[in-house]
Amino acid sequence: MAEIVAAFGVPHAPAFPALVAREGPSCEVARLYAEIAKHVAAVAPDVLVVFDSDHFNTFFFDNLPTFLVGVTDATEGPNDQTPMPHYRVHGHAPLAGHLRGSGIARGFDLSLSQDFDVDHSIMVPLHFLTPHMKIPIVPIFINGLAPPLPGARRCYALGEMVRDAIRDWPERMRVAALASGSFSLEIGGPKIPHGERAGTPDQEWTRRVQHLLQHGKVNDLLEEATAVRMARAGNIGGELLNWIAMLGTIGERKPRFIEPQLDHGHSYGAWRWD
Amino acid sequence: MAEIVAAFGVPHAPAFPALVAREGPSCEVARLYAEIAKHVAAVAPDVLVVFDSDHFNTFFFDNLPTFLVGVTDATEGPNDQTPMPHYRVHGHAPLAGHLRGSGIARGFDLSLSQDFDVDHSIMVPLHFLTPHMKIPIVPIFINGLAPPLPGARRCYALGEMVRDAIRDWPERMRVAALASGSFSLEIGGPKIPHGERAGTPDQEWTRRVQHLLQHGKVNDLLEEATAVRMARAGNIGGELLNWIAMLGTIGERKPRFIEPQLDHGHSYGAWRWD
Amino acid sequence: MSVYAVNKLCRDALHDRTFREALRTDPAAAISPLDLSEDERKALLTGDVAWLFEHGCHPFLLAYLTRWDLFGLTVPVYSERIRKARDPRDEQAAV
Amino acid sequence: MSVYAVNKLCRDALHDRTFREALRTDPAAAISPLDLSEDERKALLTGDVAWLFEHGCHPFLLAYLTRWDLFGLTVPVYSERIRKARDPRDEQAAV
Ligand SMILES: [Fe+3]
Ligand SMILES: [Fe+3]
Repeated sequence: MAEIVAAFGVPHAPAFPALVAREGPSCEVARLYAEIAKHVAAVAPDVLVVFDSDHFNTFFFDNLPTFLVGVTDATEGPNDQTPMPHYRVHGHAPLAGHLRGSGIARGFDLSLSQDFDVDHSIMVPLHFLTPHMKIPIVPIFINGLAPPLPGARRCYALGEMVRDAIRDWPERMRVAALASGSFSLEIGGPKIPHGERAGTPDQEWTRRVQHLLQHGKVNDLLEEATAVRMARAGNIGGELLNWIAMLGTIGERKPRFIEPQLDHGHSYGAWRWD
Repeated sequence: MAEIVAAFGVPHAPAFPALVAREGPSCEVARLYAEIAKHVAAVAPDVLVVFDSDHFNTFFFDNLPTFLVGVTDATEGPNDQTPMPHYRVHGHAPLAGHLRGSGIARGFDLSLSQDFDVDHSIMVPLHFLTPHMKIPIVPIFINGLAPPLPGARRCYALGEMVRDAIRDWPERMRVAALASGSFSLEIGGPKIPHGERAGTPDQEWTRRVQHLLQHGKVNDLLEEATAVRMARAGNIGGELLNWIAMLGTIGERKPRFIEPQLDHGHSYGAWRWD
Repeated sequence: MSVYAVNKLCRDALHDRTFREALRTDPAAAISPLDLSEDERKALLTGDVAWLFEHGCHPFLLAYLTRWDLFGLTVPVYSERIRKARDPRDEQAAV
Repeated sequence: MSVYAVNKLCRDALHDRTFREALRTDPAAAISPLDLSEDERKALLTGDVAWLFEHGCHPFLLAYLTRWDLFGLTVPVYSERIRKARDPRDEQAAV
């Protein structure tokens, strides 16, 4: 009887909190995040399922999950020295356990964590969208950084599974999905600009993803978001998989709002049908 | 061009090394392990793919994989104070990485570890089967202890994927699969015998699994090995999943040798077709 | 997740000799820093493994406690208590 | 896996302040206990991030080294060197 009532997608650059603190509410990042926050507030979900890629802060190569569900009553962060406030946020352990169990029953090989903190990729979005930290989260981690990455269709199917499992939840509950990540971003790799440590090497891909999202062309996105294509968009380009999993929870809908920052390699989107 | 040339299944009770050291080569455990060791020696595999369930020693609830491939040049153990020699054993990182990549491409959500030690469940079998520790291993961990467990058909499919991926390996290589685990075993749960801390509550299931293995009735095994049935056989009964994944690598063959220890809840088996 | 904390206590008893000694010499003090509910704390200190099992702690890990008779849990005591626990598997089987 | 050791070194530089200071004050001594090949050790000490990248180290983690100019890796130096690395993605794209 629970249901997905909305979905959101945002970037999570660790510089954003300090940037907005410095430049104020009129800067572009502040404006775009405020737009998405307005939609989150309007929908007022009971729980946020967050699709996210950790950056080797929570999980490392000694035990690196492809997919992992965080089943906990509380987590905190950022754990990676991002210059921003430190927050504690509730998890929804019963729903998280239900999603993991449903996934395993349907052939998803989901890792489990009952004890973890999170990095900027969850805390930056929450800082802007739910700074009161009153909405419990169910974090679902997708390996978007360390190839081989899971395929786009597999991530979409993960989202579909989450949608179905939420429908099976016995209580009334309004759930929103949140995707955290970039479409084109290279950090520390050969595609960075001269004199920089990071860049967005593939504005064409950002534009294409934005276009496909805007028009609800999910199948085209799944077709085009191959491992090779995402890798060409930057070594962090696999964070698109979080958006793709989020789309799996809502299907071929068009967003009510979506706006890119093309030269930053990402978009801000809100899907609502209320 | 690589191929699976044989498969083996054994139990791994932590008491076995000390038992055999005490009672000598004529005791039942020594005799049965020697029988399997003879088959391993006859086949002389280049690599052993080991399907195993860790016992919360290598992985814990802070990051508990459903399926994990160990991609390393070397590991060691036991890491759980089992009274037995401590060994270092080579891993075959390139093959392990290939198996993991193949699995991810085929929709298996495999965790990765590049740095881990192992508990008695790998070291007890190797102690008896390859005490020289000259054969590199590729450990594939399956959650057999902490419900919800992966399904029997999913584990079988994992084994089939491993078989297919080994066929795709570019070099000639003779690979054997090794399953480690019990069919009926309860440790510390309500089904233990009076005055004991462990027992084998389901001799009927052990007999049934032994029968199905002996006659190559893999499909019946997959049908009957439900989560409920395995749990009734004891809270460690999920270790059967390692045998089922091993069967996935060889299909519906009959073993050349298989003998149960019914009152211990397990069997010793060797599948060869040379 | 305080079930997590109990499971971890059991695991740490195996892997961390210093913690194990602390559990042996002064159990209440040893578990006082842990993130446990009052019920869990009481169940541990009275060796109520049936209650802990029924509330989700893993029996494989609980059984470690008998290796060093922690919380008064000798093997016979542990066995007697856990055998009386409500077992969800019996309920599943009855469905 | 000594690629693992290099990746871990980068991660530890972020998370472990003491280790980071050691890397800053005496890099050769700080990495001497690590399980590295001679080539890796040399590449690290000379800041040869192109070589490390080409041998499998993760660039996201290597880029941490510029935060504290470890191994002489200022951002301009890092950028110049990594941009000359052989990039497997270009080869994939060409196939
Ligand atoms: Fe990111
Ligand atoms: Fe076992």
